[in-house]
Amino acid sequence: MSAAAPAFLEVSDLRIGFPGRAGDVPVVHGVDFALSAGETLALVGESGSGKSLTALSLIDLLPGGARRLGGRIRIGENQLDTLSSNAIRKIRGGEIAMIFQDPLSALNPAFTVGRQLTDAIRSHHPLSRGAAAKRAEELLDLVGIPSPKARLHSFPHEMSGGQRQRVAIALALASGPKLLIADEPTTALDVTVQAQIMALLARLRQELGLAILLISHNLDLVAEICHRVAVMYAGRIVETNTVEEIFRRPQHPYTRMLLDCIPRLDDRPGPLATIPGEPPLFGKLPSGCPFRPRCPAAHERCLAMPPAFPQEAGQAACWLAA
Amino acid sequence: MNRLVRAFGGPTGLIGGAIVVLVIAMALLAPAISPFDPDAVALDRQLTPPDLLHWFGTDQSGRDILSRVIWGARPSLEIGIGSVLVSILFGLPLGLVAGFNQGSWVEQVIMRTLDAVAAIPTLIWAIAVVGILGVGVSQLGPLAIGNQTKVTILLGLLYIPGLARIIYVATLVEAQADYVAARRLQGVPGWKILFSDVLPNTLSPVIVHATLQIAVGIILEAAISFVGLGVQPPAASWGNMLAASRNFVFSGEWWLSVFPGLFISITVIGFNLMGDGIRDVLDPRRKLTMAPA
Amino acid sequence: MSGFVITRRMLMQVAATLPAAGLLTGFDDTAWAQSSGKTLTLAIPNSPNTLDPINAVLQDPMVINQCIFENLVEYDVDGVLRPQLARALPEISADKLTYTFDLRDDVQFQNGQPMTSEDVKYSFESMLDKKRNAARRVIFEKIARVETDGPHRVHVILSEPYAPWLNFLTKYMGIWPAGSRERYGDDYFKMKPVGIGTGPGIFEEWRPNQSVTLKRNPNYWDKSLPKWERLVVKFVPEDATRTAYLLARQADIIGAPAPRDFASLSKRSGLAGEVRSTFGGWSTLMMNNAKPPFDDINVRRAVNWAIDRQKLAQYAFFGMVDPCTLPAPRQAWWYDAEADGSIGYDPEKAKGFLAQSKHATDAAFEMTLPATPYLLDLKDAAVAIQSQLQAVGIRCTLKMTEPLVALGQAKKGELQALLMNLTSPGEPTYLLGQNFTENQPYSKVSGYAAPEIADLLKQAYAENDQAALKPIYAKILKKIADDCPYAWLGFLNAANLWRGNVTDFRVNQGITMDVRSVGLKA
Amino acid sequence: MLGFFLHRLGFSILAVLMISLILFVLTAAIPESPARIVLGADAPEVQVQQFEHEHGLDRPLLVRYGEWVDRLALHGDFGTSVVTGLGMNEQIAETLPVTLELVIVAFVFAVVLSIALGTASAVFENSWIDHASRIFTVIGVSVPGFWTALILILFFAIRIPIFPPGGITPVSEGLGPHIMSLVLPAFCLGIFYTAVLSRMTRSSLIEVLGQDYIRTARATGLPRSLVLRYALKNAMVPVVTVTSMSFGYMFGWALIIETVFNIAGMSGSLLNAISQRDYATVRAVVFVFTLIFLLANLAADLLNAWLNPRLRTVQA
Repeated sequence: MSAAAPAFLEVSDLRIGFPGRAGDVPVVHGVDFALSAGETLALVGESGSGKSLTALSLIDLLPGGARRLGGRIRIGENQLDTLSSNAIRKIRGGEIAMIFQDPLSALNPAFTVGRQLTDAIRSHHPLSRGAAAKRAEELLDLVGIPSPKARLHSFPHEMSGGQRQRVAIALALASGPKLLIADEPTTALDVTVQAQIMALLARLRQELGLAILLISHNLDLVAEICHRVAVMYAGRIVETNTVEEIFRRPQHPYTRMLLDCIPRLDDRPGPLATIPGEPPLFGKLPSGCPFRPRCPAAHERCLAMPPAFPQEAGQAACWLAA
Repeated sequence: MNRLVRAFGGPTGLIGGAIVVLVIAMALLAPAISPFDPDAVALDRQLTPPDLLHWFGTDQSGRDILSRVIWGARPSLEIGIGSVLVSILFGLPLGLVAGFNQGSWVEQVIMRTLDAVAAIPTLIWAIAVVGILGVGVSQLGPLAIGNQTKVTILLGLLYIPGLARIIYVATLVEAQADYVAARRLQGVPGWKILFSDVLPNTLSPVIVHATLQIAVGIILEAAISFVGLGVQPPAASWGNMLAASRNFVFSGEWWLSVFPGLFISITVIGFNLMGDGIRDVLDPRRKLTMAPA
Repeated sequence: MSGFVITRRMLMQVAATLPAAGLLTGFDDTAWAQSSGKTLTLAIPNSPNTLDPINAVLQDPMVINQCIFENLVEYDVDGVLRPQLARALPEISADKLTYTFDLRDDVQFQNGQPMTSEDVKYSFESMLDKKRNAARRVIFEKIARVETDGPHRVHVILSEPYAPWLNFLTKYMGIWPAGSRERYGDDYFKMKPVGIGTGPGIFEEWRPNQSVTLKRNPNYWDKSLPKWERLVVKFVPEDATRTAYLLARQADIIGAPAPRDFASLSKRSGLAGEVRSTFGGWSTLMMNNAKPPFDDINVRRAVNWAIDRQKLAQYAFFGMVDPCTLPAPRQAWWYDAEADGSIGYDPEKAKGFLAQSKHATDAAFEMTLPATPYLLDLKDAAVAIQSQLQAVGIRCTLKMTEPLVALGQAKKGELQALLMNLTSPGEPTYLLGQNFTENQPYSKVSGYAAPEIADLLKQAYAENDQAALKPIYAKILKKIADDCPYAWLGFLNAANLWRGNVTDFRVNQGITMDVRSVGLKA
Repeated sequence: MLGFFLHRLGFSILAVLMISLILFVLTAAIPESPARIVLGADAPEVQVQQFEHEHGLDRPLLVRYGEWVDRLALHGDFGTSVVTGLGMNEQIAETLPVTLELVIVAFVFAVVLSIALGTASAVFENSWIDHASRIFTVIGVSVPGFWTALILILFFAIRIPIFPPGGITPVSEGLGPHIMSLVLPAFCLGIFYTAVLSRMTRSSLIEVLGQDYIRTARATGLPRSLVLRYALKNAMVPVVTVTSMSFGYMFGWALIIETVFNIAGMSGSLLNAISQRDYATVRAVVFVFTLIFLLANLAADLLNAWLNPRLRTVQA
């Protein structure tokens, strides 16, 4: 990690759990990472790895029942865990914003795009309706929506998928956030549109100096715009490194297998590689290394927990990498 | 026990089911369990407050209110359940045929007609039509139709649109399922697919709707009897017992109005809880079925 | 929010009255109270079908047309005949055919036009006009003609002696200006008879099924009356609700109070009540003698002996009916103890009669009764009768029908039995004639017509003297007791409840309320 | 939007025509001639025929139906009751406002309370307020309003006389007494629908609150109240249909409640007409109720189109 600039976001020992019959069932087991302005970090993992929960916990939007069991989250000057929910609301959308997977369901079907944008803008800035509408128009322009003024009066269902995701991004930018969390922002889109959206995110990062936390299961996509990658498995970060290093020298067997799953143009035709087995269920982790049951390189040592979780680039939570 | 709870969609559903079973048992066993003849007049025992002999007291004719409440369950349930059966008898084929012939004129004719009939406010029409036909026995050709039958059929007819629409929607979904297309490709005739494949899959929402509709029907029966157009005295029904109790509100004979009302309420709560429970089991997505009337 | 403020205030008022209160207290200072000042408000069960006295059917709303229209003579609340628009009771010629009335000369119609003998002559002639088909024409049919004798004297000439006609005037007749029916049309009399009566109240407004309002007639001939500025007659069919109106001061006087509540309410402070026996209200089971099982006299006798009238009066009517076995109430001058005692309650005797009949094993019938109460609710009585008949082996099913419908069917002779309250103008001939002589409105209901009764009635029509009439009636009652065409339960009592500030009100033996001289204390 | 409106309006007009025909046949094709009702059962046949001719009762049913529709549609005139001789328009004008006021008060009460209850229940799902309101809704949909009315009269009008036990005190007697007299009837009429609607609001809102766009709204940092408004507008889509139908249905229950409280509204007109076998009035009253019901449904369609913009384009 480039230690020069102080990180804008710093997460340490973040633990998240669901309430169960016999106390809380932890699903995120102490996650640490940091992110600076203008930087893009990808959290990569299969569904159920805890990457989305980690992201949601940053803006205090954990779904039904889930709650933070411990750890610290610092955003800019603010220590999130010490703030009231009202103060968090100000930070949410103010300092951090988030875009989601399905742009259709992420936009309110009952309100026009303009209304949703101006409401968001006015929730953070004391602007008149007119001024907010002007700002909304600028935002739509910024995210590359043609004839933005007219589009203010459109309803989400009147737009294409790509346009909706652009609107969602505009909505996220409405308050001028410093950190943008993008949770699988392109999964629901056509392949051609996916690239456009990723390009847009890259451009915004540059133009606005945004820090972007990209949540994805798709390493390929990550390679296009990210600086660093953190690979999550079963509620833990198992490996962190720069994109280049991850692709060049994956340390963790899981990372390696993820990379094998990416289809390549230069590949010989043949069946795509898949990762055998299923990720472990919440609360039912195997003893020792959680990846042990699916790991092709597992041996006796793996019955014990790997010695360290990666605190620094290039480390991996694996006996093999230690 | 746990399985029983689950079958009723949770403890409240089970409570509802238990109430319904008890009320139906009470109605069926009325001759055995009612302590007195419900119609036995004993003028010198009139308006006795509840005591050890008459647990719910007696009415203005000295009739035992507990016995009348027990017997009064019969017309309530008969009308409540009977009207739903009538609506299923007509609504089921209509909804199935309309849903299975999506896009054809058959669907249009059936559904538009039902939509129009759905615009008939149930209670007002029930009251008006019974009022017009009269509360006496009506002669329809060779058939003599008593007032209770009249009310049952009438309510049943008025329920048809609601029920048919539910079946229609369920059929639409089923008819578009891949397996139906597959069966068609196999050359299975349409009616056969309709009855052997589609029908069983539409029954869940029907059962839920029917249970909740019975609850509504019991209240409607009471209301119609309350204005004197339903079950005719001296036969006991919860509705006409309430109607008669109105004359004793001022003089303070509370037991005349309290007990029949309580039994209506508990029975209807039973059917509602049971319906909710069954829905949770059979049809968990449709959380919004609710039959107002 | 103002509703909430009021609630609190009222709660405090209620709290203040609570210590003294059991049931039914605390009404005295409540803010929704309505009747005040000079508006007299009545609550009665039935809406009128018309305001035209010659077609009016129901007794209780007649209070309205009796305040609008008046007659030569009237039956007062005690059942005594007294002059109204005439100066005195008529002079009757020796042949009992000519009645001569001297009219008051100070009477004006409500439109200011003075009343003369021409108006009286016109009134009778228009009522008797066959084309008009007045419901009450039948009972005045024996009037041959009316002759004027100067502006203030009329002679009414009968075709045969018929004394009762005077008694029928109050309920079924009125005096209106000459030519008025042609000028305004009959619907005007029916719907909004403004200016055409001589009474103390001028028609103001009719809100269907709700109320009729009359305003004070400033030119009323009795200058001391009326004491009210407005008379509002509300139609409130439910017994309990009428009581509620009285308690909530939404009515000053109510008719037909709920029998069950009457005793306790009339003793309440701030309220008053009275029950009086009437001479004209039959509560009776009308049996169709032409249809089985009542085609056998022994079944009719069995029914008569099976009914426990005392018990019915006490438990089903709560004292609102005076039990009697024949159409003669105990208090009436034509009561005959011997005839009355010849029928009684004895189930064994009833069984005996039934056993002698041809329907000994299959005596069953359908009893029709009014679905909405007329004068007094009969449903509970019907249920009790049903069980009393059951006890002697006569099966009976109950069928509820609207009163007018039931009467219509009964008059066609279609019903087996009808349990009904019938009313008449407080004298015996009217109902007897209508029910038990040929070609009368009710003769098909019973299917029983005894020539002997017709003859006796004819004798009675020719008599004006009670002493002379009594033996005639004794014979009639004897005949009825022998033949048992109906089973009488008793005579209806008239009862009212009123608020303490009502003055000069008395319960009318003629059932219909008389409020012409009633006032209100401030 | 206009297309959608015309489509719904067209359907409503068709429905009115169809229902009115059923209604007319039901009320006009009764075997007993109104002439017999008016003139009495023993009136001579000649007189009956004359009466029928005078009132046009001897013409074919369809002709009479056409005439009835024509007079109603072009002049808004229900005509005069043959039986009572009273104009039906006046009678309706007299009684409808009473019923309308009762229903509207009860409706507003039910809608406001149910949205509040349903929202509280959904927002604080599984809290004590949710449990309490769910118990209330089950009881509310099960206990017949007219029984509640009897019990409330017994306790709050007679034992503790806070409210008048019957009738609506006219406004001329003061606004306070007028409002007091509306409390019990409106409560008894509204409580069932409060339960139905709050239950629907709750489940619909819970569903909506779980939607992605609500997460978005919260992620963009909208204030709680605004998030709730975003959710409610969507949650109301299914509720509105039932709400408006409830408005129509309430008129039916208003009949019963009016009977209990002896309120001189439309119920009196209908029940009296039934007992007098005045079928023309029955027809007029039922038609008015049906029309209100249809209008309420039409209003629901329009309101839904506003709440749910997708409907406007899809169905037009």
